[in-house]
Amino acid sequence: MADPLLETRGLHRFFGGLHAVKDVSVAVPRGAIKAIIGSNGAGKTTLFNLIAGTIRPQGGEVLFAGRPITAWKPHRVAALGIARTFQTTKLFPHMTVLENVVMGRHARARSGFLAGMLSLPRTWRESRLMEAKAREILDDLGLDDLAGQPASDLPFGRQRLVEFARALAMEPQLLLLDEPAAGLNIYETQELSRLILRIRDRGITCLIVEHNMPLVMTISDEVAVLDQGQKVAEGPPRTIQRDPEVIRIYLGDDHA
Amino acid sequence: MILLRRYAVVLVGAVAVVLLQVVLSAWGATYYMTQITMSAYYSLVVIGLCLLMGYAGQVSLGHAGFFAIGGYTSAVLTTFNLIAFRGVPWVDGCRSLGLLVARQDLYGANLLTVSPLLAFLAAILLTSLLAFLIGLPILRLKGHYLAMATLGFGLIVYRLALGTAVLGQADGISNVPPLRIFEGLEVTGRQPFRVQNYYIAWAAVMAAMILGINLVHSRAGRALRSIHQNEEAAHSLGVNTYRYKLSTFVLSAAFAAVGGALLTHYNGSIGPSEITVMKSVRYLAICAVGGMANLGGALLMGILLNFLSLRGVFGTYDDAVFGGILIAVMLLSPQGLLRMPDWREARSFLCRRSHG
Amino acid sequence: MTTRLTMVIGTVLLCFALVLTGCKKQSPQPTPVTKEPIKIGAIFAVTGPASFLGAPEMKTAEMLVQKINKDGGVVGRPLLLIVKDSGAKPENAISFARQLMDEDKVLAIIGPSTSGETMAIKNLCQEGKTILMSCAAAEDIVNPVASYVFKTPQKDSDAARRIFEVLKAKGLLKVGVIVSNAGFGMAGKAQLEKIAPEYGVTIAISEAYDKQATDLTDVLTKLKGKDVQAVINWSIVPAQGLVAKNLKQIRLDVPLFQSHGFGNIKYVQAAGEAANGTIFPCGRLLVADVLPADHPQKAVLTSYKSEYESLYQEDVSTFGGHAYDAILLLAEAIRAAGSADTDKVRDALEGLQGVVGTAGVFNLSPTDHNGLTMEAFEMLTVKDGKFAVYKD
Amino acid sequence: MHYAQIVQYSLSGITVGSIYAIVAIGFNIIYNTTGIINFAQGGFVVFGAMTAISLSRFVPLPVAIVLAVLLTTCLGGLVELVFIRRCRDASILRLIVITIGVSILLQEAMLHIWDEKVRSLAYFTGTAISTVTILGAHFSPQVLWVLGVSAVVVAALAVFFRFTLTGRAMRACADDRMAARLCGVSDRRMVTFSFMLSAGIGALAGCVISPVTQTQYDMGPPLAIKGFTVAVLGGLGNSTAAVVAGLLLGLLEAFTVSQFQVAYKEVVSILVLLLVLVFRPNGLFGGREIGALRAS
Repeated sequence: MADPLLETRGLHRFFGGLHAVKDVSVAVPRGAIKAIIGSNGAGKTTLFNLIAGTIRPQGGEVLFAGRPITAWKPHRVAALGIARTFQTTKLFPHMTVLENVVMGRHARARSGFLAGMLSLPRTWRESRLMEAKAREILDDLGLDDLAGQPASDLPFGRQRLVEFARALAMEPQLLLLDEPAAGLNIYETQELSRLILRIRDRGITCLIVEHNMPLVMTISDEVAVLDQGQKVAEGPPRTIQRDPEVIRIYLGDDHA
Repeated sequence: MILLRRYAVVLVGAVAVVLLQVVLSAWGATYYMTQITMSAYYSLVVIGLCLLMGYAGQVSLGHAGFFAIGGYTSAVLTTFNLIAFRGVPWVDGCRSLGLLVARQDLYGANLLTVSPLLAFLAAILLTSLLAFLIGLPILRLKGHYLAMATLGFGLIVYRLALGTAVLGQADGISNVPPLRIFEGLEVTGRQPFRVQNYYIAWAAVMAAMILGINLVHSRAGRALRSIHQNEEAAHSLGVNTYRYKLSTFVLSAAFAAVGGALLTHYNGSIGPSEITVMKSVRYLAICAVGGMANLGGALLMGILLNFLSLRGVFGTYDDAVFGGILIAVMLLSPQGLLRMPDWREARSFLCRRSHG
Repeated sequence: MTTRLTMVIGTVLLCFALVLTGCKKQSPQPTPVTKEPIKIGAIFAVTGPASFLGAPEMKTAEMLVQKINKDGGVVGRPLLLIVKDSGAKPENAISFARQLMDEDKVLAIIGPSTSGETMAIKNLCQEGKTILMSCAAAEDIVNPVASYVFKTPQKDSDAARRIFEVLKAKGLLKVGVIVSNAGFGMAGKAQLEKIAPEYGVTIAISEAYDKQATDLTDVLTKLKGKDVQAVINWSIVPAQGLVAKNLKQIRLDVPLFQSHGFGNIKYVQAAGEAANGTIFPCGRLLVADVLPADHPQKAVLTSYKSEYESLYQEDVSTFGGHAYDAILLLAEAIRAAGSADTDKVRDALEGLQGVVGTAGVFNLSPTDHNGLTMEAFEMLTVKDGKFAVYKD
Repeated sequence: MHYAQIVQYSLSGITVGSIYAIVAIGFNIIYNTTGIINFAQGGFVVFGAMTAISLSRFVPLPVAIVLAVLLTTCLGGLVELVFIRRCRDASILRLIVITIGVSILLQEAMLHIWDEKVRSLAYFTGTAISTVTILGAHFSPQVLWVLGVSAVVVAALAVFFRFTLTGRAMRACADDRMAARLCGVSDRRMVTFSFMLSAGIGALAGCVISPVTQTQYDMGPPLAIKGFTVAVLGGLGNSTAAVVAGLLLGLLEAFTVSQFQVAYKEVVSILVLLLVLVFRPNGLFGGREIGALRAS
């Protein structure tokens, strides 16, 4: 696969004695949906945090569009066009839905500290633009009616959607989804899978960490399997489903 | 409408200020303005602190330090006598440029010192610079560790002021000249200038308020609030959290410096008692009583509580009453005495456990 | 929206109403005498770091004013004392001074307790033409002389001279000086360093310790390292007790000299056995009982001592005496001037001669706004937990 | 420097350090169970000493101290019940503000109960002038008492937290309140208890150091600040580390004095603290991960 959008090469990360991520190399092709599966504590979220810059790797490197971004601070990573959602949704509880999504535009706006203090005309224009864009996205996800509500008042499913909206507001090239289906009911999950596909079709590459097998198998173009911090298998869903190693991990040795 | 709503506090404040002046003048009780003016300068610190703690969510137990750096810088520059250096070319040069001014003190001694206006600017710049240098390392700390670091900073400033001869040691610096902004308008405690200074002080406060309000409602302000509500998320959205914290820290320090310098010129002196931990604590506490992320509340409380203690209303029970108010508010109405529309903010700050 | 506006306005107005009433209540009610009273302001550090000065000063001032009023006041008018607690904060002292001058229109201000506060309001009073009777020791309060500013405590320089005299007599010419970093200490340090050469005494080392110090063995060790022949400690803070103790504890067996700030039996008690043998110059208040009956100060001192101690059930200290003298001098001046006109009283003050106070016999003049000489000091020492006159 | 002098400086450093340490221990107990830094700790110390001093006029010294400790323990419990319990799960900042408020109230109360004058408890052994001599350097026997008591307290705490049920329960609360609650531990009672415990230890500290430091109503905050400094220096929550850090700080200050003006003693020590905070944000002995969790 020629020039992957995101690539990790031999990432390492220890926590105390625990080897959370061990020599993991994965590549995410442009415009694809790639899923990373694995049992709890397999190091999936750690891998995400290593990519997003929340924690620094102790070895290996991360490449985005061929350019090394290893151990960049999250805000720089975000500025490159890498958006993420969190396993437990991390909205700004005391901002309205709209404000939350507007926050997503932050990296795409300029006006700084002083300009804000003096409230120069351009800051006004800019914030109007940010807001317009945010509303657009809310409409697109059918959240427009919630715009004015404080995020903390929303039901869980909605919150997740808002987090999506916030991520999309960044107009990212790559979207990192950490267990997007966790805690969603069956209908919400279906809605979600449709949404993810739609996002992909817009040319936004997605990297998903997910437990929900059916979801993964239906939407993803490629799957990588982590176990105890190591990559044990990689390939299209079909082959992964038949991979004895994977089956052993998921169903125990006797099925192998 | 939005604008009206946004600047309501300032408008109301301005009206109240003028009303008060009229009432007091009519009543022939203009002397109350002395303490109101002083309180106004103190509340400049509180406004800055409110931005730092209420919005950016960073604790500071050292803001008296910045207040003092501002005050002391201005005081030293305007009292340090260069008369001995007369004839030294650069001194005369500065003098001809108007950077230095000659005057006589009450006892007829000739003084040649830096011009107050210049000293004032220097004070603000120096304080901002120091705030930047201090903030650079310590704003990486969180919670109690940040509290300790800022506390430590305050202590260091205190010790330096007490130990250094040029800073007057225990006696501080007196005989600080008035700050003449232009002919006929000067920051001084002299009685004839009372009303004038009342308005100068309030002008400064209102300016600070407007800047603060603008900031809060700007992109930067939103970013600050986001840092405060969920730092990790904010960071992942491209908010350079560290940079924003630092900017706010410097800004609040600058506000403190303005207050310190102006008050020093107004009082004609400054002493180490301005740098005690208790002072820093007072600022922080007033901010909390005002409702943390609530500029209006902070301002009102800043004026009120400082005014009361400057009047010595509670006599020897001053600190006791202060502590009482503090606890009462924290326990009974954590979001401050006056609930402003953004009380959710305040509550979010006061009720969310910052751990984990 | 509107509710918010009204609420804010409401709060503001309400608060200020509250404050104003509060302030009205604040100023004490004049004693029921037909003649309109003479207002005297007082700024003392009743609480805070210098409370051991301010508290006795306030108590003394209130006691004395009551006494004067009982005896029919001055020139037929009662005195009205308005006390403010500055907590030893110059900024508060400034605020209070302006208050007393502008709204209470006081004739004079007694205090403040510390030199820092005094220096902060010296010019204020000078410009505001209000008499200031400082209870702080620092020399530069009355030098340069500001025509409206006086001070009652003895001169630091005189205290220093008394100490050096003894040192010279004992042939202890290499001394270590430690002072508290409060105003009193720093002023004393300056004087000691200035005067030492006159007596051929060399100050091997001089250090300032924190006024709230809880242990001084480290700095004393430093002195020990310079093997000094005597230690002079100049402070008013409780740490003086520590000096005595730590000195003995680290076996720095040289005589300890204290300043006139040692004039409080509490410090002796705090230091316990360690205090014995301490030598210090002091007003005669502490040894009033052992003074010869014909001593000019005997009467004043004993009466003040007995009255204070019976009224407040605590040992008298020289600090209270400073407030006593301030009011005494003022009353004398008013009598001499025959009216409470500021300038007349001021002139009268400068003319006062031979007024016997607790600190000594005051002879004021236009050039000397303190009026005490070295005679005001007696060299005292501590014998088994009690003050006694020092004899060598 | 002459070696006897070095020893002398070390001793005075240890004297001061042991005082810092024993105050810091009180901080850690509360911090461990609640994550609160109790700025009123200094108040407890002074209150304990003051009570003991007043009582020692009527009853023998040991009795006075025991009574004082008991009284202060009750005070600690009271403070928790009245002020802290109402705002559980409050932000660090609110807690800081409240405990500061409490310390102000305590101090003012003490000013008006006792007065502004300085007092001091009788030396436990010997008098103000009796000294112990080591290697040609001298110090007061009381220092040994302070050190001894700190050591005993630390040991006792270690045993208490490791081997007693209550101790374990308190540790559980420290690690994870929710879990502790699920295990049937009444975390409320644990919090109250931790306040009583640290108040008691504070009082004990106050009594032991009183002969050395003397006691005045307003010496609480400075003590608290030093205690806090030391607690942070050692790494919040670790009492043994606190003792070590305390002694280190004391020694540092002592030797600073030997080289610089005494006036700048604290400047140096605080600078060192700041450096430590910058380079080891969780204190000298604090583990990074734990510290990170605690701090954020």
